[in-house]
Amino acid sequence: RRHETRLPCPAGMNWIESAHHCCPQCPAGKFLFKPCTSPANRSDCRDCPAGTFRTQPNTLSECQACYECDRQAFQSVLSNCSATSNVACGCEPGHFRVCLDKHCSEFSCRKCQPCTGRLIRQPCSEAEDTVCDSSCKPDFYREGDECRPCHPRTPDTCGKECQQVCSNNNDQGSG
Amino acid sequence: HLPILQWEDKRGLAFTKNNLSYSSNALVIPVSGDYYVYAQVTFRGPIESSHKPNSVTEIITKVTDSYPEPTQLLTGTKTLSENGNGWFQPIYLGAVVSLEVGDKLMVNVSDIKLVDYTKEHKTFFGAFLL
Amino acid sequence: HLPILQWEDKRGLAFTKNNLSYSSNALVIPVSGDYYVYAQVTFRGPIESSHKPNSVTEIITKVTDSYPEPTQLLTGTKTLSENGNGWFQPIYLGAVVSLEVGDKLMVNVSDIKLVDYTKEHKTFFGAFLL
Amino acid sequence: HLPILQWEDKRGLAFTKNNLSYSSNALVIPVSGDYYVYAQVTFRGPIESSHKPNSVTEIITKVTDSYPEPTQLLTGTKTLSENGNGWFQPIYLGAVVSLEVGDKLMVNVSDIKLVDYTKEHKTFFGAFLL
Repeated sequence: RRHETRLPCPAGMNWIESAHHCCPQCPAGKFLFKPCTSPANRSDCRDCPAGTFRTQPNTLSECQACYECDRQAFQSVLSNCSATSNVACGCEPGHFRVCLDKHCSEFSCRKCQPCTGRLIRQPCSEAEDTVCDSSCKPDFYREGDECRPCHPRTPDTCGKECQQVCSNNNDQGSG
Repeated sequence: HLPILQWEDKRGLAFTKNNLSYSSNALVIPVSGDYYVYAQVTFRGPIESSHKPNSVTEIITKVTDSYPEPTQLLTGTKTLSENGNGWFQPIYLGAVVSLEVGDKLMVNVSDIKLVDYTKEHKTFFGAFLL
Repeated sequence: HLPILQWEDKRGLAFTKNNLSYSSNALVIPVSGDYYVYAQVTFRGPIESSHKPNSVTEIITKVTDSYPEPTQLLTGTKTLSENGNGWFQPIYLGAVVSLEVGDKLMVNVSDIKLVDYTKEHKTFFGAFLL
Repeated sequence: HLPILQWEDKRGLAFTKNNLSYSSNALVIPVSGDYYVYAQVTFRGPIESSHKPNSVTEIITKVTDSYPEPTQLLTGTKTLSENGNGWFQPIYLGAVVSLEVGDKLMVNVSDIKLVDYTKEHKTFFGAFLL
């Protein structure tokens, strides 16, 4: 057989080494099961098996395996894997994304902070943790970097800050 | 015994050939000889359970009809020093071992919940005859 | 996409043969078949302590004329727990993959500034036909 | 030079064949060619001496009659961030190198006292001709 050198293929076709001629690409969602018998004929393309996909036209002999979302690390499925698209993962409600690298191709999901005793300045989102107000809510006093409820409290655990905040609230209440 | 990993053997990058077959979580050796056996497991944490592991271990094991107990062929064990937020730790193992026809190769791990199974190119297992 | 490493292919321990060639940062596959592909990248830091990377990643990637996007073949990703002063972290990857003639193999890294390129025996890349 | 590891070459999983022999701590190359050379060393600590190492290193070295000094072929070096209580750190190395008949391959380590020699499947060394 005359050995045909590798020619550039027209748009929509790829060089098939085993067949030594160009063949039409298979559409996204399919793979090349058998090359065309000649460039004028169709390629034998088959659907990507379940759990695999191809997002682009191709002449590959297999489809790519779908990723999986890391359920044990609080990831959730934003969109399922289909024949033409990989799975898309996000974070479960109450969690936000912590990117491992600049491109965020890898991320873990961390629990949103509750802002106990504070006002929420910005709610938790997929990309960012809750932003809590720096000051404590009424009826809460500061202890270290936490806000503690005035009630119930016992005199011996109520330090200076606590007495200052919580007794004021009482006076206003009973006044 | 430590938990045994299950593997995909057909889809995506996975394949078996030359009669090296995969069944019930093991690669089955079709012909006696020396094989280069390798595996990488990517471990990741923390996961929802509170307990924080202080190490992760991967072991490539051989089971053979001629001996009732598994043989540990290759072991990678690493202590963890990450401080709690998301961590990743890959362990790669590979070496030449002499195997008999019918021998089964498996991968055991210290804690299956810590294995990153989400992407085929992060955790993989294989062997080839020299 | 992640940055692609460049390699020395002639001097010192580096060599190519059996028509496996190196051009524009890639090993070019001369004949279809199953190859054991491997690479080690030694990462080291810090570069600037302000920007403290919390992980390093190495990916062996395939580019082929049959598909417009690169395929990730092998990935090693490791979080860093060293506390800022000088750290070293090698990542080794190796496995058998099926390749077609003309396929190109490359190594991508999360941050090229963290790669220790100073000694050929610390960062290396290769493949051989089974 | 860094200390050289000694190896078991007959018992258990260890074996040599095809004239690849082991003598005075080295694998001796019987025929010139390209070899895939590999080794894993599992390091562990702390040991009794107070000094806490901040890194561990493994180097596969070649000694040849044609050159008076050893050549470092493959190096894996890793800083330690474990905080003092028991730690384990495996380092795997593997690559293709061109060797001449009579060349000797050895494994050097930064500190021989830190090597976990207790189990043959945790620390191993080998080579095969392509």
